[in-house]
Amino acid sequence: MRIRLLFFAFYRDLAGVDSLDLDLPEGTTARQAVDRVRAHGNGTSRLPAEPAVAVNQEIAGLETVLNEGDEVALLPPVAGG
Amino acid sequence: MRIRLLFFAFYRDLAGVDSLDLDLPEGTTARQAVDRVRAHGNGTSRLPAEPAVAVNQEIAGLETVLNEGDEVALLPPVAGG
Amino acid sequence: MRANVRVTRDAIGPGRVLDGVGTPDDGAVLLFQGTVRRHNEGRSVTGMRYDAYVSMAERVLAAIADEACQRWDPSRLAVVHRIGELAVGETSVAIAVSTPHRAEAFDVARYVIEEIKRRLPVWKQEHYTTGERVWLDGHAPAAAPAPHE
Amino acid sequence: MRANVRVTRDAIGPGRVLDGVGTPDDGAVLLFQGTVRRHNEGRSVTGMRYDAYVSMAERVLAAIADEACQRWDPSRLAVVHRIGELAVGETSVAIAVSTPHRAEAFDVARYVIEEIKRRLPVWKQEHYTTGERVWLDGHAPAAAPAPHE
Repeated sequence: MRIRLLFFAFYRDLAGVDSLDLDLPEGTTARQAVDRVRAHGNGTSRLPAEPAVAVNQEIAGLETVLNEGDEVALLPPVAGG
Repeated sequence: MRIRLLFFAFYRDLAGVDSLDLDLPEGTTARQAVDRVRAHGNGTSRLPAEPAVAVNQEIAGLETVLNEGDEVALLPPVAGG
Repeated sequence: MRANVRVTRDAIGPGRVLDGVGTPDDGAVLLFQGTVRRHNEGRSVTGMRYDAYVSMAERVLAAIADEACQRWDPSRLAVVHRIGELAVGETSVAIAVSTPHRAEAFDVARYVIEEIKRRLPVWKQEHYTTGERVWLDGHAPAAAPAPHE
Repeated sequence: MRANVRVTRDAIGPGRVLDGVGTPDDGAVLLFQGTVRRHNEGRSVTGMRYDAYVSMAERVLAAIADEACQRWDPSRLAVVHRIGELAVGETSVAIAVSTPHRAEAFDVARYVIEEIKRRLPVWKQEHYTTGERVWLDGHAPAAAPAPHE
């Protein structure tokens, strides 16, 4: 299934890209998607192993099981305002 | 000595004037000035016996001894803002 | 003088009040405006008359602003109170403050409006759709700031 | 819809935000603006870049505004957060609210700014006079409102 990962701020600087599209097996969790992208090489290996994530614009746990077309955002500590 | 009394809002409506100049003996207190004006007749008799007063723009007790040229304001309950 | 206070017969607009605050050291700007409401205690209001003991009101406003500056050290503080005849929706009082951090902006504005209501020698008379005019109840004017919580 | 929220790349001016609030039933109007400071933690700042996960930020802003409406029932609430490159003194966030009584205006504005800081997926990078650029530390993004005090 197709999953889109999004990177912001400091994580984008590490990843070197805004987003990555991954093809992952059914049943993959958010944690497994993060592990996969950290193994992807280059700067992504410096992403934290347990970042905050949002699945489809909602804060979600790392054990969340992903579905086809999900948007998984890795969120650095926020600093709005 | 010459003392000026000022009336505001509801008290002005009762007094029918903005201010009254009184000639009072040395040593007169704010309370005595209020008594004097209440005895003045007409609406002023309906002024409260113990209003809040300011002497020269500062909140003052009714026992404050007045001096020549003082401005004594009778202050209804305030409602700014 | 970082605090600026004024009693005026002119309409109060937010732009001019805000122009008096904000420095490059500030991370927060707060504007509070009190406005004339269409209803009060179930009655229909057509307008409000504000009377003041102007010379004393300016002294009390300056004292309140000074207390706020002593306590929270804002960069800028502007307070304007209007008097005269106001229509529904018009601004009777405006408080603008700028501070390095946000908590102080909220504290200053709240302090100033609460002390204005306790201490400012200002009185208001509501005008109703019936034609009746009533001086509103208020507080015995306080001489000094409320004790710190 | 009494609450209006927006994430924008355009400069935020107080006039437009205030135009969105205030009804004849309101006795209080409050505007809070967050602004870019010239100094932070002893360093000289030349500007700030705000990044956001825009689609999520708009949802979170709407949720925060809705929570404030449920809790304090303001007549109108407008929240705008800016993103992109900001100069010192520019407004990064503006919150305008109008309420029948003043306490609720303060409570709503304070709630919205605190929740924005806890939950909005926005990040800021300070630019210093040295040319250096640093992403500021923040909070682990919270999923839900802070418990009521």
